[in-house]
Amino acid sequence: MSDLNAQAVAKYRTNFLKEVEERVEEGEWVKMCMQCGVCSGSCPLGPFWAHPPQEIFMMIRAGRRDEVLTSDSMWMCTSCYNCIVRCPRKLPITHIMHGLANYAHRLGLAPKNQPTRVFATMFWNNLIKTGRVNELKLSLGLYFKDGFKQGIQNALNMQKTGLGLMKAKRLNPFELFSGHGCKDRKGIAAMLKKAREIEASRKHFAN
Amino acid sequence: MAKKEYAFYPGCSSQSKASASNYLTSVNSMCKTLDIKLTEIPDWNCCGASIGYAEGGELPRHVMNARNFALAEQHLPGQQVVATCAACWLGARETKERLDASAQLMADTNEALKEAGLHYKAEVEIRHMVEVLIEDFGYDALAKPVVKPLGGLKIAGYVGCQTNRPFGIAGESFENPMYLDKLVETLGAEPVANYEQKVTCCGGALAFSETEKSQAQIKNIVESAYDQGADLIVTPCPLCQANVEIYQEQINKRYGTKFNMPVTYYSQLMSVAYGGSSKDAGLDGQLIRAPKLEEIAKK
Amino acid sequence: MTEIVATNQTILVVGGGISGMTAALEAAECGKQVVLVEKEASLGGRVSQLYRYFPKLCHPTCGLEINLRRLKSNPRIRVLTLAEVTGLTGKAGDYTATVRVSPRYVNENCTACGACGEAVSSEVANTFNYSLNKTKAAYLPHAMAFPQRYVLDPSIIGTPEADKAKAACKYDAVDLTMQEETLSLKVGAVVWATGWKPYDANRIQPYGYDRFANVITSVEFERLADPHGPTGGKLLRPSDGKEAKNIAFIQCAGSRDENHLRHCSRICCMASLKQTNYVREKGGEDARSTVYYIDIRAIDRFEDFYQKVLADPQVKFVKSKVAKIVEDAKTGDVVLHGVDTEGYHRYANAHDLCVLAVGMEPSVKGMDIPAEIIADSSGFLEINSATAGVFGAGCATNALDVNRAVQGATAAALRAIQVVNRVARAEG
Amino acid sequence: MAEEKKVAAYICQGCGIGERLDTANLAKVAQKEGRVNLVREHAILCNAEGVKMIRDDIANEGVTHVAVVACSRRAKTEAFNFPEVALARGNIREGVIWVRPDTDEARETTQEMADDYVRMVCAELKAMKLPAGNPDAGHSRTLLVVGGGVSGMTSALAASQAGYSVVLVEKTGQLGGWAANLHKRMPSHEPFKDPQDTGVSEMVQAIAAAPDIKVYLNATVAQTSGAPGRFKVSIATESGATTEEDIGAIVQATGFNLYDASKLSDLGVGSSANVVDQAGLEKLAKAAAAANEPIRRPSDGAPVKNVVFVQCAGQRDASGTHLPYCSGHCCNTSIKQAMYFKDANPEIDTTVIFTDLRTPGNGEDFYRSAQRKEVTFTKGRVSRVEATGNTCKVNFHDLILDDQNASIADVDLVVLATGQVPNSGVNIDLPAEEGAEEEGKKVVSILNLSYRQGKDLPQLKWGFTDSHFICFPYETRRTGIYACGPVRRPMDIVQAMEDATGATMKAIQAIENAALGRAAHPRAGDLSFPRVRIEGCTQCKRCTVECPFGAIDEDEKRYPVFNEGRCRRCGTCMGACPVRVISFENYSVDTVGLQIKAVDVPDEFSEKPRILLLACENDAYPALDMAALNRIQSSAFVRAIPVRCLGSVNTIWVTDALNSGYDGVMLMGCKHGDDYQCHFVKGSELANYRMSKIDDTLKQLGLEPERVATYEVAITDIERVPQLINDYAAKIEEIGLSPMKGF
Repeated sequence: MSDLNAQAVAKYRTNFLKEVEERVEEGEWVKMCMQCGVCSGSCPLGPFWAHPPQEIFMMIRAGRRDEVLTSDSMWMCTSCYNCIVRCPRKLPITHIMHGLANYAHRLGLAPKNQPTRVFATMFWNNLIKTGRVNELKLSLGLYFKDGFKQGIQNALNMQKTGLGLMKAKRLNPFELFSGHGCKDRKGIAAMLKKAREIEASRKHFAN
Repeated sequence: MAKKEYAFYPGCSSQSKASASNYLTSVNSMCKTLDIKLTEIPDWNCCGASIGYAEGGELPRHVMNARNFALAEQHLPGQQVVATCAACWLGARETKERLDASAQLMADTNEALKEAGLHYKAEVEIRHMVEVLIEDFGYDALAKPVVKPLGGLKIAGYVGCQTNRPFGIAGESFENPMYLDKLVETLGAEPVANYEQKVTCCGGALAFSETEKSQAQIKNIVESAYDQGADLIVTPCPLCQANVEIYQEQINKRYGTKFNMPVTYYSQLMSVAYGGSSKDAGLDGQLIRAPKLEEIAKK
Repeated sequence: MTEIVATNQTILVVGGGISGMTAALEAAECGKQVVLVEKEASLGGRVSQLYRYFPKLCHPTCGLEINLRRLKSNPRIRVLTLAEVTGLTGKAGDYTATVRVSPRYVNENCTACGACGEAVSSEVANTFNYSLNKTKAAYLPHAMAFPQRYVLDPSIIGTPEADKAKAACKYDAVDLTMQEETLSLKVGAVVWATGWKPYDANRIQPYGYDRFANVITSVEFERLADPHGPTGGKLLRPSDGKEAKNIAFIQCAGSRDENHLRHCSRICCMASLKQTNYVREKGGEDARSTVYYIDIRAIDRFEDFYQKVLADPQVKFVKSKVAKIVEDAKTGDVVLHGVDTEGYHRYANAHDLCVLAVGMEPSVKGMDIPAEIIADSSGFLEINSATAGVFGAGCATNALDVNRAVQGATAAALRAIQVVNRVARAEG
Repeated sequence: MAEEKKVAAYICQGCGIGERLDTANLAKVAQKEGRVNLVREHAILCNAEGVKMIRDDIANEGVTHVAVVACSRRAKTEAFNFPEVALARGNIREGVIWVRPDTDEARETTQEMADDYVRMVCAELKAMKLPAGNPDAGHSRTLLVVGGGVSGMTSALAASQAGYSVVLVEKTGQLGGWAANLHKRMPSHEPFKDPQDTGVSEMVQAIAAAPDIKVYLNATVAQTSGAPGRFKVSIATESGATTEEDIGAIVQATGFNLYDASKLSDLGVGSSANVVDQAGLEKLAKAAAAANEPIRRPSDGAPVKNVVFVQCAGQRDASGTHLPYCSGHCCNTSIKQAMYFKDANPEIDTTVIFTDLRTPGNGEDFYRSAQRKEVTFTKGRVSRVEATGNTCKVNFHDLILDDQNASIADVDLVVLATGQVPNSGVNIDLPAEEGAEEEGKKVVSILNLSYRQGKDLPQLKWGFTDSHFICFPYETRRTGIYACGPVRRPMDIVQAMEDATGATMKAIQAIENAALGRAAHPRAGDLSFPRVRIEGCTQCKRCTVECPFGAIDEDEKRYPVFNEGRCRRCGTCMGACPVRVISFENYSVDTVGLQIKAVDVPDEFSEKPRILLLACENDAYPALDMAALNRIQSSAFVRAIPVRCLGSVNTIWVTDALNSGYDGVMLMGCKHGDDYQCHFVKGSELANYRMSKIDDTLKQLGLEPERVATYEVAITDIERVPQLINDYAAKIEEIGLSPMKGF
């Protein structure tokens, strides 16, 4: 169990709802759900959720901490915002799902090789390096996430597309070496470091 | 009409040689005709996109966006920030609304921004290019410069998610937004009447991680455009454009379909209708070429 | 010019639905002078547009008949139709009400013989049937209309059609020179019973009421079931006139929803349960109803009605707020998508017809009402304005079933009587 | 009114009557056969000129009885409104020309129809008198309120504010009822966020301050006799002494009792002291508030940290063990009670376990407010509550997570939302001994009515004394006595106050009506009342038994004693009376009987049958009218007579009709059974029963049973009613004309 997780368990014991309210983005909304299920029905990847949003809200209230945090359900969110605009209680469901994913990821409870988790991590790390996304590195990274051999395979699958994009000047091979980026990378790094610290203190991630 | 000036936030994908570089090309050509001056926010950074949450978390995401706001306030005072990318617009607007709603968050954000020597005064307005076109110009004004009406083209207006929900374009419905169709009409083309996949999600960022699931979605989007006899699909969102265009090849492999449906940006249609060449409209940037559109451009 | 005798011991009742009629009748049968103002061309209000009541499944027109008989035999009530109260000034026991009366173009000579209706050819939307069909532009609002007097639709005034109507009338009842009048009444107390309107279903976008012919509202469904309705009482769906045998009911269509109406409209669950009986009554053994709900609110005595429907094998219940409706372009059927939250079962169910149990919105909402009248943020009137002599009644005060609306109206009549009796005592 | 009777008939030629009928002949019929003193025709009788003509005759010619031969009695009532004379309507528009084709072959039968209706209206008028009003009026203007809870206090205050004096009887030692035991009540106004004060003490003070409200505490109603306007009520006080009060009308606000929680052992009642009902929690909350302390669990007084609310405890029970109904307020009440804890200390865990959360109207805001305060709502069914030392374990089926074995442990307090049981006294519809013995407990009467038909108000369902009618919640079966509050149907305080005000309105109205000898709803304002030729009475008691409103008692000689104040003028007694000694001035065995006889019955060779249709004036007759409005045709052989209620149909009418050669008799009345539509309760049912008995008579006459037929008809049956008529006419042709003609 990660220290962060151990610390969380110690801090909140049985009160998972409280934990979610304090630590998860928009978590204070969870209690407002009235179990109508419109979110679950509205989700484009709905069929692939082991636990749809409204059920997750109920599980949180019922204190089913591990089931929720180790679930890959919220990783299915495509950020389409259908649930948000239809929710009769105006819960920011998309953000709560993002928040839960982020929290589970942070506690190290999220499924290890959950592809979206892997990609999202890559994406963020990619963008903070220069302040902007380096699409080539990102896609290559993605191909090779499951090891070199699979990577070549993936790359070959997309080869035609890749070449097409280059021909269309929508993919730049030289991004591998230079590519776009912000000038004030130092400032950005410092700013983000600070932001993480503040967030940790606000959400009681006392270390 | 007097020149309109905006602080421009192109976003990562709309840089030269990036996946939506043709979007940028066409936007520039469109703006030239409409006499819009876009000034790039100096040293702007990524918005975090819809997938930034998992590793980035809450405050860092907001801080990234706030940095752009601060830069805009500093270098382009008084100008509204205009994004062409749906995700950039959404991410930025989300940040703005959350900061406006929470003094705490605002303070924390500025505390972090200080590290980069910046301060956000909460003065910027965040808008999508489509808003600018519809609200600051209006369909009639957009029709005036049309020199090559797109007659004979049947176009499926694929609105997708992020210009539509949760904020959407003022006065539009989440389930059946009409602005793309109206725009298509304005340019002399025929909009697909009941394009039922109009607001279906293309999978967004999950197109990379949950390929199969996303491609099932994309298949419906393209299929329904074919069913309605569309010549091409038009979209306001770079990610939609990329997903729906790029994956047709794989979908064909996976499902044995024969998709070859061009997917363009509204700005490309406008550029052509306003007399731009295929090159001005970035049509050479299409993975799946749009012959009918190129023909009109040649005229 | 309309002549009305009214004093500061007169009670003004605004709204001629069942609540307003009740308040007026109870006060008048207690010996009070009453002026009853109705904005439509005839009395009866929304209940007269219902086919049956829950839980007895009896007919609202039965009660309307009794109330009309009470009214006809009571000289103390003055009825003004096509009239709206536009202003109210003064204080309890001494109000002046301004009433705008729109022209009917037909006077009291009318015998309801129907000649004018036969004479004109142009048609207008039949609002009594929620515009599901059309009626002649010279029409009797409905079979039990009181006053039993025809109306000329303003759209034909100044056209040859109007002249045809006039020419056809032997009783010189058609008066094309009628003008809008504004009356000023002195009254002691006011009962405000302007009722409710169905929530605008167009605004519930995921259900496509504005896009799909076979998505209708619960009030429209009542008209389909009613023998006086556009289909003569058959459940024929709008798209192709096919008899609907497999019908979906969506609860909380607009109610309990912060995007629409915050409140629960109270009656919709019972209304849909009642309407499943129509489906069985009209469609027989192979007719099916499916109710999509969040909570079934069959409150107090109505529980057994719910239990009866629950036991009906032809009725299915799904605990789910439907996410969206898609139309099957080929068949015209509507496909409901969502998740049954009891155990998480995903569904995509096709139905012949979908009925939206639309919520109750107070009629005063968005209307400009006299400042005297206090409404809460949902538009419902505060039941008892402490010092004032203006009292809400019926669905203008809350989302109520008929029984409770009538109770409230009876109570409002007494509150008004308290005021005018004070006046009477003061004046000795 | 003029001494000698002068009858005038006015025949209208408007609405096509003039074109379709020979009105001169109608006039002749009225003159020659109807023997009226004055006949006039008019082109448009209902217009100003026509009406003036009639008024002038009344003024100048001394006309006392007016026959308007024109449209239906339901039409043009404003025009044909002559309160100073006896008025009857001959319906030759809706009744004749609108239901007949305008063809040459139809002309003769249509004219015969109209002629008959002229004969009938003249005959009716002959037997009619303008009601003089009830000499037996009562003049007490005092309201009796039984029950001093919120409902009763509301009623008393409302009446006194309207200027009526009140006698308030409360069986306990103080006013306030259940509400007085509440810590707080649910909000009644925006923003519907927090519990509010009950306001009971303010009401108690207001009552004390009202000079015209006389309060009897520790008192009960020992006997109630008389009628509206002249009730004699003896009130038994603690001392044993009884005092008499003259009362005009009565409001019964006797509220409810708690459901016996000891029947809920599955839910831990009995096995744990920490399981209470909602009332129990109010007591704890009140005590805690008084001591300014947290709410403590009964077992050991430890502060409650974890509380579970179980909704529908012993309610909504289809199995028949517990209450079948929902008490309506309990969801909001549990929400309110959960807030007692949350408002005091947000750290306390509060869970509400429900199957359907029922917070109608703005209750939805209250529900949201509770969620905001972090009350947890769980959709589930509680199976068992186990006592675990000083805590409990609540086992339930979580319906959302589909978990059969869900449970909440370490619960300090379990609150059961049990239901309201109406405190409505004796169920007079049960046989006496059963009525007296309900669950072993002696059922005590509340009103102790000295009515022949029982001591208390009739009950609708499950002991609630509600009205049977949706449009008319105060349509009581005991005129002048109105129930309100939870005795009527389960309800919360807001509704009870509204209901009490409404009931008070009706009671005051009853007082006003009684003073003028006027009938109450549904025949409001009717001045007629039953008169009996007592010397003809055979003491058969049918009238006293069958009166739906308990209006008729019996004197020591077992003769009927009519209490007009209680009477609703339905005529059920008139229909019941085998010797026909009961009648109304404007509605009697003769007013209808003479009409039947007046009809010209052609001989058996004419091939023109005659069918009598007796139609209930509330549903069947309007349906006939509306069918006519839609120009739906029906048989020319039918002669329709509207009746107040099928219950008023005396079998003599039917036998007379058959004797005088009618070929068939149709009776159309309202639906009967559980969901009966008859506003006089049993009218159509009684008619059905009486007609079943008539079969023997038919046999004696050697007639087929089909010659008399009764139908249940709804006001919406505009297509069906003409169909029934035509089918019946066909049936008569099939079985042939009556052999009784020409005797």
